[in-house]
Amino acid sequence: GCGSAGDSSADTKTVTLVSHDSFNASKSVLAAFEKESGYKVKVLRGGDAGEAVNKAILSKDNPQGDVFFGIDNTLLSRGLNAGLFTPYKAKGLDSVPADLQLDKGGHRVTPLDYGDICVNYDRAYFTQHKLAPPQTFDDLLKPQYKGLLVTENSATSSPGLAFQLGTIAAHGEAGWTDYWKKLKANGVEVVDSWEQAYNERFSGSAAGKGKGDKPLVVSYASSPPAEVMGKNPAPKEAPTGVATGTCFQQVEFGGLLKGAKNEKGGKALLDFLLSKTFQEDMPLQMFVNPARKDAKEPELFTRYGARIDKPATLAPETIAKNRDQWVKQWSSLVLK
Amino acid sequence: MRLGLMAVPFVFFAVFFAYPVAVIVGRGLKDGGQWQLGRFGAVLGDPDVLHVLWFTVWQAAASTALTLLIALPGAYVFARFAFPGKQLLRAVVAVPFVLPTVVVGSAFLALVGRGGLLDDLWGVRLDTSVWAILLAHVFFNYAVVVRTVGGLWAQLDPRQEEAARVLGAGRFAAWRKVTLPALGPAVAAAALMVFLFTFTSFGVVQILGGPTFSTLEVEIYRQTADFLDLPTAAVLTLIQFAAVLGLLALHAWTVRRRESTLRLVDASRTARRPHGAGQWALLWGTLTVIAVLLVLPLAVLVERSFAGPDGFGLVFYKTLRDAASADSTFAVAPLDALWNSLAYGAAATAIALLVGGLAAAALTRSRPAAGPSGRTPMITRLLRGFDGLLMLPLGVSAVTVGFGFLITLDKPPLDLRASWWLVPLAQALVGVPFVVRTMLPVLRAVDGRLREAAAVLGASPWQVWREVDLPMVRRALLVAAGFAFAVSLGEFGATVFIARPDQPTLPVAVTRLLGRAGEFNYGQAMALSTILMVVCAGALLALERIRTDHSGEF
Amino acid sequence: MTAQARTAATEMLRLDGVTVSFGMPGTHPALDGVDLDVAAHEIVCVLGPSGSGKSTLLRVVAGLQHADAGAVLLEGRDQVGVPTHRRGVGLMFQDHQLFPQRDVAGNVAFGLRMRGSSRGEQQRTVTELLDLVGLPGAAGRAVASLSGGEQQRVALARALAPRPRLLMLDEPLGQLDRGLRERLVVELRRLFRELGTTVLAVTHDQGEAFALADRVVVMRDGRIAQSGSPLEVWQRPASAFVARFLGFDNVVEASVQGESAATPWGKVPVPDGTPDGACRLLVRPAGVRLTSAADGLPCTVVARTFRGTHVALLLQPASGPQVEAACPLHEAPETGDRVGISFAAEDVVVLGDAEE
Amino acid sequence: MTAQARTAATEMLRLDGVTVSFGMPGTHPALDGVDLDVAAHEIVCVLGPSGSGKSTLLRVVAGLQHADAGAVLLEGRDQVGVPTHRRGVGLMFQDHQLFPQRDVAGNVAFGLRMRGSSRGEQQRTVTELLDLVGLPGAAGRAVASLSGGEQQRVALARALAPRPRLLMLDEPLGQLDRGLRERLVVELRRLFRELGTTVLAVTHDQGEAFALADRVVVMRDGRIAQSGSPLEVWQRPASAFVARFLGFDNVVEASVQGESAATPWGKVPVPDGTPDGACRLLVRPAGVRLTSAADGLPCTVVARTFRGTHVALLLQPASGPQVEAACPLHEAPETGDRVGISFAAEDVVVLGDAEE
Ligand SMILES: Nc1ncnc2c1ncn2[C@@H]1O[C@H](COP(=O)(O)OP(=O)(O)OP(=O)(O)O)[C@@H](O)[C@H]1O
Ligand SMILES: Nc1ncnc2c1ncn2[C@@H]1O[C@H](COP(=O)(O)OP(=O)(O)OP(=O)(O)O)[C@@H](O)[C@H]1O
Ligand SMILES: Cc1ncc(C[n+]2csc(CCO)c2C)c(N)n1
Ligand SMILES: [Mg+2]
Ligand SMILES: [Mg+2]
Repeated sequence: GCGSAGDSSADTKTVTLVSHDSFNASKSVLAAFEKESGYKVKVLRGGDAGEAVNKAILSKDNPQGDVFFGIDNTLLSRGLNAGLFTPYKAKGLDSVPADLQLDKGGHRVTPLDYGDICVNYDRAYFTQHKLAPPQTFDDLLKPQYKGLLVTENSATSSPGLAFQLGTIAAHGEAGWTDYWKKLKANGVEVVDSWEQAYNERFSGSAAGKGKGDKPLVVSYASSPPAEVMGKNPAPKEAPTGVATGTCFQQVEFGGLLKGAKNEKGGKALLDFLLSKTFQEDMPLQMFVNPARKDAKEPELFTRYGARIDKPATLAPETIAKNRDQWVKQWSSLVLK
Repeated sequence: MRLGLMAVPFVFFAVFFAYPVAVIVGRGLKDGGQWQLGRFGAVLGDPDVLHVLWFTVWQAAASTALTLLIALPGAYVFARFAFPGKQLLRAVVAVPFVLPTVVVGSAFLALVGRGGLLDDLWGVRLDTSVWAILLAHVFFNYAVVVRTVGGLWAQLDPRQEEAARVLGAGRFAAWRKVTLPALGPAVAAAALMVFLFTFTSFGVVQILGGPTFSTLEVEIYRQTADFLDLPTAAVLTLIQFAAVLGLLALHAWTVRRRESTLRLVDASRTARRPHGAGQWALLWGTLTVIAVLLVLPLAVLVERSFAGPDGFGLVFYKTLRDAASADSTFAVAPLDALWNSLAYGAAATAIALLVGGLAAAALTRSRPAAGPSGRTPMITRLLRGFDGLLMLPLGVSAVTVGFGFLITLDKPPLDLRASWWLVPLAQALVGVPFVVRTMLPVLRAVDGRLREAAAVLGASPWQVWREVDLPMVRRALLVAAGFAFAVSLGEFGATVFIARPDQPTLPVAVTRLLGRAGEFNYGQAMALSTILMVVCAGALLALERIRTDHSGEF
Repeated sequence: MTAQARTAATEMLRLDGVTVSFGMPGTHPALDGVDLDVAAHEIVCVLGPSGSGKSTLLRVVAGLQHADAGAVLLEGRDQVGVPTHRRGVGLMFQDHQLFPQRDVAGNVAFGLRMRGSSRGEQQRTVTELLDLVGLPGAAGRAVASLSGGEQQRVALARALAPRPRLLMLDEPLGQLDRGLRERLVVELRRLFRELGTTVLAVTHDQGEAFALADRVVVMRDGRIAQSGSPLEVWQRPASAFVARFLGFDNVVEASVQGESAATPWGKVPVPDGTPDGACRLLVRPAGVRLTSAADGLPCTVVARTFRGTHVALLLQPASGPQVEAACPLHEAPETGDRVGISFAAEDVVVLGDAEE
Repeated sequence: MTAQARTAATEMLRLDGVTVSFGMPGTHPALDGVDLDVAAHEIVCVLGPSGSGKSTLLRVVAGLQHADAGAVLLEGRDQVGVPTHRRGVGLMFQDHQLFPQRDVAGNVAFGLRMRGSSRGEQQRTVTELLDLVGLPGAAGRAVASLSGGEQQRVALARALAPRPRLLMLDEPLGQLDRGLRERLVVELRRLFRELGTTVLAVTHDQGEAFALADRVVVMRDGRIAQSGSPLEVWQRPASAFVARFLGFDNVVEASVQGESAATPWGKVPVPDGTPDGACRLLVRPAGVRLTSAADGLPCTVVARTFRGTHVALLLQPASGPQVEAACPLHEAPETGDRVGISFAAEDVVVLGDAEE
C-alpha cells in the first residue's frame, strides 16, 4: 500500500542496504544473517554504480537506508567529501590487505571486494589467426592488433573510465594523451556501453558470436569465468582470456550511512558483509574478488579466471581531482 | 465544474511533476543560497552544447517527418480497410513501444549494423549513421501515428470524401483537401508526441548513434547521473524545457486554427475490403513496411531467444525458469517480473486514464460554444495553458524526474520513495499526455449538437459524457489505454530508478541480464524480451476485443 | 391566487422579449424581442422563411442557446439557470443528430433510458413508435444505413419516446413524401391530443402547418409577423409579407372608396365595412375569375404551371403588376392566350399597414 | 453509325438493369433492375416514398455505390471502373455534407478549385451563386453557423459551381420555404436551359417535380413504377400505387360497361373508349361534385381539412370506401353535414391492372 514501505526503515527490526543494480547475494546466505541477527534485510538498488552513489549523496539528509554497498575507488572521494558515512570499524577488517584499505585512518568506508577491468580477448580468433594475444597497454598499439579493440565511452560507462584511468596510471598524467592518440590511430572503436561492446561487438562473447567482429574488448577480469558459467560439461578453458597487463583495479567499499535509522543493525550488516560467509558467496554472485585474504575463491575463478599481479591503481583523491577534466580531454581526443 | 474536473489532474501534475522537477532544477541553479545564473552563459556558450542542441532538434524533426511519411499510409490502411488479421497486426505494431531500448538497439544492429542482414545482402551498414537512429525512431513510433490518427480516421464520415469526389477531386486530392484537414488535430497530436519522444531519445541514440551523436537527454543524464553536475544539468533541463514549450505553443497554435467539429460515424462501418489495384498495392505496401521495419527486428529477438548453444530449442526459457529457483537474488523469476510489470502497468494505466480522462473532459468543455466569439474567458485561457503543460513530462528527462522524486517525495505525508505506488505514478506521468493527446482530437471533433440532443432527451451532463462522448471516444480511449499500458510495460528510465529491487519489471530484468557476461544471461534476456513482446501484444489484443465487443446496447 | 400563478396553470410556455444576437456585423438579431405564449395542450406551428430564427427559437426554449435578453417561462417558472435536461422539454433537431454509434432502437430508447424506464417498457415503446413512423423491424439497424427519410422518422420517434410535456419539432416531416406525411400528421395530432402534449413545431410547409396546428406563428427576420389560427392567418394575412410568404403574390396598392378600391388593375370589389383610404389589397388566386377577354380586365397568359390539383396562371394585364390566377386543368387557357379577369370580393383581403 | 453510337449522341445517361442489394435479410433490394434513360439537356425528377431507392440511384450513377448487377452508361460509355471524379457528374447530397473546416466560399468554390479554375473565376462564381440562392454576403461565414435552409442552399450552390454535364440533386430544396423554393425552381430551370445541363433530381415534393421536370420517374421499392411527363403521370397514373402516391385516395374496384362503371359508390361515368371489364378507377377529388343530399350519392362529411387553396373533405357514403373531395372554402360544408356527390367523367382515370 501507499507509503507502507517508506516508514519501515524506522523500524529497528529491518536493516536497509542501499546499493547499485549489480548487488547480488545468495538468498540462503542473507537468510542465515537474518536468522542469526534477528534483522530483516531490505535491499534497495538504485541504478548503475555512479547513479547509486549520486542518489545517495542527493538524499543524504534523509537517507534511504542504513548501509551503502558499492562505492568504488573512482567515486570514493565524492562520497567521502559529501560526508555520506559514519565511521565504523567493521569486524574482520584485519583480514583485508592493506592496499585495499583506502580510508585506513577514518574507517568511514570498508573495502568489501575488488575486481579488475582488463582487455579480454577471443581465444578462437587468436588461435585461428596464429597470433599471440596482447598482454600490456603498449601491446595494444602494435600494428598486428590494428582495428581489433573495442572499448567503452569514458563519459558514459564505468569500465570505459576505468580503462582510461588504467592508461593514465601506466603512462602518467603527461603521457596518456599521447598513448590514446596512438591507440586511436591503431583503430580503437568506442561504443557507449559495456553491454554494447561486449554483447554486440566482441566476437568472443556467446552473445556476440556471429555478429561481433572485435576480438579484443575492455571488460572485467571475471568475464571469462562468467562465459563458462552454466556450461555443461565444463570446458577445458574459457573461450576468452584476459590481457593481464592492461588491468585497472576497482575496489568496492561499503559504509554506514550518516543519519541511518537503524545504526545498530547497519553495523551488524556491515560486519556481515565482511564476514567469511558473505565474502565467499560474493564471487559467483557479483563476479568480483572478495576483499578478505582468507576467503576461498570458487573453483570457477581459480580454474578459468586470471591472476592479476600488478594492476594499475590511482589514489582516489587524484581521481576525484582530475576525473571530469580527464574525461573531457579524452572525449575531445578520441570521439571528435 | 470545469475547475472541478481539473482539480485531480492539476494536483497530480503539481505534486508528481512540477514540484520535484522545480526542486531538482532549483537545487542545481541555487548553489549555496546563490542563484547561479552565470551558468547559463557558460553552458550556452559551449559550442559542444550548441551542437548537441542542434542535433537533438533536427534529428527529432527528421524522425517525426519520416515517421509521419511512413505511418500515415498505415493509419489509412488500418482505418479504412478490412483484412484478416488486422487486429493482431494493430497490436503487433505497438510492441516496439514496450521494448527496452537496449534490446531494440541490439535487434536493429543485427539488421543494419556490421554483419547484419543488410550488410550480408548488400554490404550496407547504417550503424553509427543517422539513418539507423531515424529508422529506429520510426520503429518505435509507427504505432503512435497509426493508432492515434487511425483511431479518428476510422470514425470520419466517408461521405465527406465522397462529396469531394463528386466535385471532381481525385482520391488523393479528396484526401488532402477534406480528410487531412479533418485529421489535422490528430496528426498534429501524433506528430507532437513523436517529436517529443525523439527529442528526448536516449537509448536509441546511445546505441545506434555511437558516442558521436548525442542528444540533450543524453547530456542531462550524463551530467546528473554520472557527474552529479546539477547546475549544468539544470541549465540543460531548462533549455530542453524552453524548446518543448516553444514546440507546444506552435502545436497549440496550429491545432486551434484547425479544430472543428466533424461528422463522426461508427468506426465499425467504415472499413471495407480493398477495392482496385491501387488499394491492394497500398495494403501490401503497408504490410511490407510493417514486416520489414517492425516485424523483422522483433523476429531477430525471437530467433535469438531460441538459438541455444546446441541449436534451436527452449533452453533459455528453461534456464530462465530454473534460474528463478536458484539460490541467488540475481535471478528473477520471469513470472514474478511479468506479474510486477502487469501490476505496475494496470495501476499506471488506471492513473493515466483517470487523470488524463478528467483533463481531456475539462479541456473539451473549455472550448467556447459555437457562437459569439471574441471573448475568451480567463478560465478558458488558463485551461489552454494547462493543456500544454500536461505535455511537459514527455519533454523532460526521466532522470530529472527520478532525482526530483528522490529529494522531494521523502517527507511525510509524501514519503513515497520506497512506496510501490511511486512507480505507476511516475509511469503515469508519461501516460497522461498520451491519454490527453489521443482523446482530445476526438472529443473536440464530436459535434456539440449531439450532446445537446442527449440533453433534450433528459441526459444530465454526466450522462451526456457517458452516453455520447464516451462511445465516440471509446476507440481513442482504448488506444490511449493501450499506450499508457505499453508505456508502463516498457518504461525503463524512471522505473529502474525507483522500482523496488525485489519487484523488478520485465525490462529491468532484461537489462540486468544483459549487463552480465555469459551466454545464458544473454539468451535469457532475449527470452524475457520475447515474453514481454507476447504479453504486450496479448494485452493490446485484449483491449481491441473490448473495443469491438460492444453492440446494440439499449 | 396571483395573476402569475393563474396564467401558469393554463400556460405551458411564455417567451418575454427574447432576443438572440449572434453578433454578425450587418445582420439583424436571430431573435428580436420575441413574445410568445403557448397554452398547455396547444399545438403551435412556427412558419417562416429560411433564416428567420425558427430553430433559434426552439433552441432558446430548450436552454441550448443563451438569450441575450428576455425570459423563458415554462409553466410559469423562469428557466434562467435551469439546465436543458431539467426543463422537461423535448426537441427534434432539424438535422436529426442521431447517435451514430447506436442502432435505431438505441436511439429511440435513449430518452427512456435517461429516465430510467425498464427494459420492457423501452422495448415496447420502441416497437410502438417504429410502427407509428412506418419503420417496423428497423430496431436493429445502424442509423448510417438508413435513407434520409428513414433517419428523419427515427429522429421523430426518438423525440416522441420520452413524452415530454413540451415537445418541439424542427421540420419533423420535411424529408417525407406526401402520403406518409399526411398520415403522420393525422396520427401525431391524435397522439398529442391523447397524451395532452404541448407542441411547438417548425415547418416550412404551410399545408402541414395548417393540418397540424391549433395556431400558427409566422416569423420574419427574428420577429413574429403574425400569430393566429390557421384559418385566420390564411384568410386575413396581417401584412404583405405574410401574404407573400403564404404564396399570394397578388398584392397591390389600393385606394378604397365605398364598396370597391381603385388599383392598378382597375376597380376591385372589397369586403363590406372596409374603411376608405389607401391600403394594400391581396386578391387570392382563387378570387381571380377568368372571363372572355372582352368582359373583364384584358390580360395575356404569360406562364402556366401545372400544380397537380390545379393550374397556376400568370397573367399580364395591359398595365399594372402581373396577376396570378388558379383554374382547373380542363378550363385552363394556353400560354399566349388572351383572357379577361374579374375579381371576387370574398377573395379580396385588406392587408395591414404599409409594413413591407 | 451504329445504333449504340447514335443513341449516345442524344443520351446522357442510361441505366441498364441496375441492381443494388445491401444484403439485409428479409428486405427487397434497394434498386431492383432499374432501367432509365436520360436524354442530354433533359431534367428528370425522381419521386418516390421514403426508402424507395432514390438516393441509392444517384449514388450508383456517381460511382459511389457499387451496383451488384447492371450497367451505368454516360454518353454511351460504360462507367464500370471509372472513378467518381472522372465521371463528370455532380451530386448534391441529401444531408449536404458540407465541409465543416471550410467557410461558405470555400465550400462553393471547392469544385472549381479541383478543376484548377483561376481565383478570379472562383470568386466570381461564388458571388453569383450565393446571389442566386439568396445568400449574398455569406461567403465568409462558417457553415456551422448557418440555419438548416441556408446550409441547403450552400450545398446547392456548391453542386452548381463546377457546372457538371450531369447534375444530380438529392432533395435540393426540401428545407426551403415555398416562396424561395418557387423562385429557385424558376431560376434553376432557366440556368439549366442556358447551360444545357442534364439534371436528375430527387424530390418528395410533387409540386416541385412538376414545376421543374421535363419528365418524372416514380419509384417504388427499388423499381420504377412509372415514368413520363408530369402531366401524363398526373393525369394517367399507371397504377393504384402511383395514384395513391400522388395523393389520390379515391381508388375503387370497378366493372366497366359502356360509358359507365359499376363501383361500390354506384355508377361512375368513365372516359370514352374505356374497354369493358374489371379494372380500378381513380376519381380525382376535383371530380367529386357536391350536390344536395337528395340529388347524388348521399354522404356524411367525416373530416374537413383546410388546405390553403381549398378545403379537403372526407365523405362517408352509406356503403363503400370513403371519398375525398375538394371544394372552395366558401362552399365547404361542415363536419357532420349530409351532402350528395356526383362524379365528373373528365376526372375519372382508369388505372392499369391489378398491381398493388
Ligand atoms: N448503406 C446501407 N446499408 C443498408 N441499407 C441501406 C443502405 N443505404 C440505403 N439502404 C436502404 O436502401 C433503401 C433505399 O435507400 P435510399 O437512401 O436510396 O432511399 P431514398 O429513396 O433516398 O429514401 P429517402 O427519401 O428517405 O431519402 C432503404 O430501405 C435504405 O434503408
Ligand atoms: N451559431 C450561429 N452563429 C451565427 N449565426 C447563426 C448561428 N445560428 C444561426 N445563425 C443565424 O441566425 C439566423 C436564424 O437561424 P435559424 O437557424 O434560427 O433559422 P431558421 O429559421 O431555423 O432557418 P431554416 O429554416 O433555414 O432552418 C440565420 O440567419 C442564421 O444564419
Ligand atoms: C525515441 C523513442 N524511444 C523510446 C520510445 C518508446 N517509449 C516511449 S515512452 C516509453 C516509456 C519511457 O518513457 C518508451 C519505452 C519511443 N517511442 N521513442
Ligand atoms: Mg432551422
Ligand atoms: Mg434519400
